[in-house]
Amino acid sequence: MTLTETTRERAGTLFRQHGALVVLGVLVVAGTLAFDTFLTPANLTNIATASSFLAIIAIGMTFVIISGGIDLSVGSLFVLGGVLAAYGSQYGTLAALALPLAVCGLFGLVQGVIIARTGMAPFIVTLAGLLAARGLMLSLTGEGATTYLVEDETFAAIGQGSPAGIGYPVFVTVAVLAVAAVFLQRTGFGQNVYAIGGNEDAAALMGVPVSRTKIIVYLVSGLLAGLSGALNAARLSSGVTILGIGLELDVIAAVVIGGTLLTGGAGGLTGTIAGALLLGVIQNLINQAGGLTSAFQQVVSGAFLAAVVIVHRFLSRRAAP
Amino acid sequence: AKAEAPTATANPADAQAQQQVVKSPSAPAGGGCTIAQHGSPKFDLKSAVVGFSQSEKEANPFRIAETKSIKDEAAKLGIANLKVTNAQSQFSKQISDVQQLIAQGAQLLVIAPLNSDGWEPVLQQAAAKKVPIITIDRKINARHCADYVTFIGSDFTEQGRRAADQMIEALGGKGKVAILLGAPGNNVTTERTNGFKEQIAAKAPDIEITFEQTGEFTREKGQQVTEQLIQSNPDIDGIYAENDEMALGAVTALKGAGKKPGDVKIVSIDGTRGAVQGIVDGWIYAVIESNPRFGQLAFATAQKFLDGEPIPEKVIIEDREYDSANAKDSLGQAY
Amino acid sequence: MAEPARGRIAWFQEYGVYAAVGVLLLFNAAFTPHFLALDNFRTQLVQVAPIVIVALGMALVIGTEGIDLSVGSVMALSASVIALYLGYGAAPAILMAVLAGALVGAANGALVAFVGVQPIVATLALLVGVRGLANVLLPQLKEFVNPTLVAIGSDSVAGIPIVVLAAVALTAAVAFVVRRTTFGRQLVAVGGNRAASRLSGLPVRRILLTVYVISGALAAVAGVLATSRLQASDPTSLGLFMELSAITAVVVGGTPLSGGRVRVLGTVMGAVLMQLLQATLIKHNLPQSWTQMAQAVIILAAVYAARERR
Amino acid sequence: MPGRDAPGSGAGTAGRTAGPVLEARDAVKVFPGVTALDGVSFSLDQGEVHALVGENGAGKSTLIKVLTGVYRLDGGEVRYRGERAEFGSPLEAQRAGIATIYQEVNLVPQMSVARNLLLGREPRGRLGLIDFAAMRERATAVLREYGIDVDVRRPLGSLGLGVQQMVALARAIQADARVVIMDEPTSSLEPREVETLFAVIAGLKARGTAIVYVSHRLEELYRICDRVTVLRDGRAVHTGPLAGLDRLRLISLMLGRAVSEVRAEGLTKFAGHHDSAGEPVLRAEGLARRNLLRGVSLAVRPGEIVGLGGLLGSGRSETAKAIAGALPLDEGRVSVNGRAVPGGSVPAAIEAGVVLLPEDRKAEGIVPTLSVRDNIALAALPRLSRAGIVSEAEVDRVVAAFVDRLRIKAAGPHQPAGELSGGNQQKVLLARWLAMNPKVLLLDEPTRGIDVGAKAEVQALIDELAGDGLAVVLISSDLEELVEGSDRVVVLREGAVAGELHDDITEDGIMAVIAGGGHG
Ligand SMILES: Nc1ncnc2c1ncn2[C@@H]1O[C@H](COP(=O)(O)OP(=O)(O)OP(=O)(O)O)[C@@H](O)[C@H]1O
Ligand SMILES: Nc1ncnc2c1ncn2[C@@H]1O[C@H](COP(=O)(O)OP(=O)(O)OP(=O)(O)O)[C@@H](O)[C@H]1O
Ligand SMILES: [Mg+2]
Ligand SMILES: [Mg+2]
Repeated sequence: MTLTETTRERAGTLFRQHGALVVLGVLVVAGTLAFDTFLTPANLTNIATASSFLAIIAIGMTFVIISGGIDLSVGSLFVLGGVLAAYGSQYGTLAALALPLAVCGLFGLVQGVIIARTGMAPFIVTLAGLLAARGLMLSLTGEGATTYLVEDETFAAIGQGSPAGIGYPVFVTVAVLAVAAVFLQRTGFGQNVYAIGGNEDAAALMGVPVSRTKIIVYLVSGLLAGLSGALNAARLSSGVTILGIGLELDVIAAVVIGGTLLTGGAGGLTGTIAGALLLGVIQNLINQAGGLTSAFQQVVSGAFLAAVVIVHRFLSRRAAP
Repeated sequence: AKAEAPTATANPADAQAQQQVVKSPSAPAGGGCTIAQHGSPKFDLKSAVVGFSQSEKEANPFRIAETKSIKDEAAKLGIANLKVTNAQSQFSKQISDVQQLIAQGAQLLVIAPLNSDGWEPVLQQAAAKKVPIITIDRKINARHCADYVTFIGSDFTEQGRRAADQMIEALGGKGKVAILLGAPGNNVTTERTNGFKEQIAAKAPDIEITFEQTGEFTREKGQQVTEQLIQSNPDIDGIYAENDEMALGAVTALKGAGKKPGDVKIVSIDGTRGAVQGIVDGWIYAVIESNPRFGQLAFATAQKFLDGEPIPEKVIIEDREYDSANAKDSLGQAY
Repeated sequence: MAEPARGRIAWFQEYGVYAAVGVLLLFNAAFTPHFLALDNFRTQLVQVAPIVIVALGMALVIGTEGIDLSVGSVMALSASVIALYLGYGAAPAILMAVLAGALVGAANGALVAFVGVQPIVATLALLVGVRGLANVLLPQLKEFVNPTLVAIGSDSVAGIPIVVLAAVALTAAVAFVVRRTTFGRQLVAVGGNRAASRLSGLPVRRILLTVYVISGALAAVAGVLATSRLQASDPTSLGLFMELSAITAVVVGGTPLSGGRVRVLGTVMGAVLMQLLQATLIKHNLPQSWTQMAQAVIILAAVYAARERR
Repeated sequence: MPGRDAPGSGAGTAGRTAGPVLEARDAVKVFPGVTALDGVSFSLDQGEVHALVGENGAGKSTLIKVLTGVYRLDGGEVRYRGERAEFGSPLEAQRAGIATIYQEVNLVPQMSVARNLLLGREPRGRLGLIDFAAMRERATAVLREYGIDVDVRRPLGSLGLGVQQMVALARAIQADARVVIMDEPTSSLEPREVETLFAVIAGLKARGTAIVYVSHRLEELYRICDRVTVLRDGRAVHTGPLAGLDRLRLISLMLGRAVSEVRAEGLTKFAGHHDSAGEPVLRAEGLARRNLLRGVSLAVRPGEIVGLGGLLGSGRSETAKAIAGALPLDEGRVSVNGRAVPGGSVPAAIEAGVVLLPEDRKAEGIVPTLSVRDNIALAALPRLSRAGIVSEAEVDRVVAAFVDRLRIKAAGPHQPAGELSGGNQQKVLLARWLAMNPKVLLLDEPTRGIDVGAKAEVQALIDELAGDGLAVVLISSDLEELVEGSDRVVVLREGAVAGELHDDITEDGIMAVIAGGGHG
């Protein structure tokens, strides 16, 4: 009898961590075979750029979910961040970046403090955050009637520039990913995030600063949602007010498809990125196929999502109980 | 499955009357945008790849009629390669939809935008490839000719003003009015509200707008808000609904509260068959049309552009009005 | 020493929602014109009825430590199915609608119980797909004139609207199931400790499946009622964001999201609280931005009061 | 409380001189409905091993949590090294030099062994980032010292409770602690591990570390402890040297009864050997499960208590689980009274009359949100209801009977079971199964964490049940219990039967088989 991990267990773990990548690979191959217009640089960079906004938010969400929580406010913070960035751009590049980060960061911080200090369920606290952030956004824009335009060229360039044909948002995503991955995997803070997600009481008894870790996690999520919103505003050159409704569900889907368990304590960032790309590719393929009515497209997306999680689940099922 | 028998059937004779009519081709002094100025290569519309990006699900009469008219017209003209996408009301998705259309080699883009602002990434890519863009029903805030060729659609502010005119007439210039607003953040909502309020302020200072709440363009919300409204403001005289669905919801609410047709004057915008029927039944006072059948006009404009004619910045279409005088006869023309 | 304070806290934990509803009622009685009218209360109850019914199913699901995001889409599906089968009469149409809801619930339940997908993801997939399906079946809003269905939406029995009666009856039924039946006891046990339930020989999978089926069926019933009230099937917007309203009602009503506990009357009160709040804000003609921020505050306050202290 | 402070306190920085290192004065802790600590004074001297004993629910764990900043005091004070200390969190206490192993394994099951072991003090490499290779090496080395040889990358939760307990131990003791507190550290340990632990304790003591030691196993206390404090119902009723304190006297202090009374009852555990003739009720043949079991066979006759012996990870729990249908089998069959029980299904096993009291009551036994009443009735619900509707009267009757019979100490039948002390939770679980009138009772560590009084009761109960004709399988890490209680002991090694002891069952005999000497 071996006391080490069996190969099957290991394959299971591997698949859970990288299953999204495998599915992504399969879809890309299928897409390439089926459509000539799929594997073109233009199409791929479009997918990458479009997915990067979701990916940045999903990175923050990964921290939250690994810590055993959830953040429903990110969709609202995304649109609020965009509006604030566009509004701030009239005072210069710095303001355009600082304002959304400050406000969305504050939102995340307050949510984190409430969750950590009162023990209220993250779902409900961030649901309130979702409403409050959207309410704030509406009141800033005259009930959504005013769209602030990005006045600052430098700031707009951050969203629109594309050195080597690849948009800056993609670079930002990669940078955020790199930093986040180091924090999550290689620092004490990251270990603490896993620990409180795995067993909060035990973590507290092991000396993990539970409250502080939670607060930081929601702060990070708020900051990244704000950053993503600001980047998007730069890309669109305006603070569009009708964005982000239901975005939190897409983000959660990306994270979960990426192999992070909603129960907390397990998961990682590469999967999240693959999950975000997967959603983008699915959408792209549905469009490539064309001919589907809008209603049918939704049926297909839903079925796709279900299929991905089922396949994922079966392949990652562990050998041992 | 077996559905309830349909209540009304379309009359093909109305087809002609349904088509959009241009109100202001307003060729500006500058002469409009020509293909030479724009820089797009000339191509044959029939064999070209044409992309159409719809903003919302084809689940309300307006969007259904709009998409259908584009598809029908393309079929009629023999345009074989029409690619249609639907953004399902998600603006980010619409941006990537159009970008994907461009990547797939679209030579002409017809866009029904979900929002007027925020088109920068699309405009850049289209400009790089010199793909002409025609926007329908909502405009894009961008530079004429450099960014897009033309906007074909209604003037929403004007629709609001005309609704106000109807309301003034209905109330004899005096009374309390409630507004059922559209979805917040939507350009259409903003413009239809502004036009209405401007006109009321200018023409009938005795009409007081005492209540404005969003019904989010849906029948259910229209009904719920109206139910609350008639509870707390039983003295309301008129309701301005920014689309027909909300107006019909309001009608259900009024019926439920035991009101009689005409007790509260309802004016709305769109011109769907249900609303026009509402006029016939006496529940709705008037409906300002917003005509969704863009197909013919859009492709005709595109052809003109390809032929080298100058195209104006806006092609504003003529919207009809339905009221008790013409509702019954025009029922077949409503969509 | 600290006993009286503790008592008060416990009381608030248990009855905070009721107190909040009371406060809102008093506020409205004082400051909202025409509030104290029978018709007004009828309106509020009629509007809240579908939310209550959906929230009842949601409370059961949450009791098992699950969540059902697909309820809004099930309402839409129910509306479509009604339109499709109304030709055969109201009763068969309603039956088919509820059956369709139960089927969606079964799909949710199967994903959760047998495949082992996490509830939030499983039901998210159905949230997307079922809304699409509703639209495929019925591409756009369709009005109907079926007298039975219209009557369900607008008639009253003994002065109480049928819609409200339905909600009351279903509340009583769910309360009975939770308090008195084997199934009710078992479902909270599954939510409280799944491994222990399994080792105690409870049919965990069957319980989970059943709970989701009930949630789907209840959402479909809510869809039927909402549709009959609207006198039209509207697969596009019916039930949009209903999942959030229902979850809010459940949680504001004192059922913890961590499972192992179901508060039926609290859930009803949670829904009523949110309805009254909405009504208050609308009646005072406050803009949407205010409405949303006020809701945020009330949700936080209510859940804070009812939270489990450690 | 006021004026109790010694004058000039704080001036006497008690550093290495005499005087208590850690002290509680008149500590009060109130939970809703229960006063867990009712003015407890406790003091721990440098270099001593201080036993803390008492019945289940006496307040031992609560005292420890109050001392280490998990709970805030409702009255009284905690003093550390001569000064008033108010630790805001376990972390603060840890930083101040108090290492604690809390009752129940309290680690993170999803994280790897290494991460659990080194959480908060991971070896750092360049740029201050965690060096995983170094972490693995360090963790492997540390655990080897404790006789544990595992792949430290495995999730902790995939290992048995005993290993987890050792990891928790290793984790706590690693730090340079002035005070080490252990709340029932041996409850899941094997004799071999217990010896390792005692060696560690001796080492610590030699370094001058003060140790608080909580255990229900009295013989352990007499081996290693210097002083003892007895808690009863939230009060400290005795403190003094252990040597010279008679065992009966100690028990009488814990139970609050006269020595004579205790003596009269004796330390009754098991009455002795049963008349276990006849055909076996339970027959398990060739149970096999990849990596866990390799063809275990077992037969138990009515009225017989069969002990399962073996080291940690030898497969005892797995055998029990497999028989109870909670572990799917690759091969093998289980039959009750000659009728085959379908494998891998708990309901089927229960139907056949086989029930399992699981080893990990927190994770697999108690439903913490449910009341004591609902927890007891949980498995029996279908029998206590008609047409799917629960008969409350029946439930009340059954619950009342078992609360009474097992002397379950709770604020009432409606108290959430999660709030009970460990021992009482165990009794609740026992009640849950006894309410099913089983034929075969599989008991995995039934007296783990149960106090002497309750332990005797439970043991007597097991005896009584066997006497009534039940077939019992008893798994216990307490060799004494195994020896005295079993009619027969089957020893497992590496997932297979290594030997069997019939008539002359002794601790040495069992150890010999475990070590590889070939009995039977
Ligand atoms: N978090 C809590 N909430 C409410 N009551 C509690 C809590 N923790 C402990 N208690 C109660 O306080 C009393 C003391 O419990 P404690 O856990 O300290 O006992 P113990 O002496 O450690 O028992 P055991 O030997 O079973 O571990 C018990 O009556 C218990 O029910
Ligand atoms: N000393 C050890 N070193 C490494 N792994 C171990 C050790 N002891 C146990 N394990 C792991 O724990 C797993 C399960 O052990 P488990 O506790 O269930 O066994 P057991 O025989 O029932 O012992 P007990 O119930 O007394 O803990 C084993 O499969 C093994 O992987
Ligand atoms: Mg204890
Ligand atoms: Mg074991």
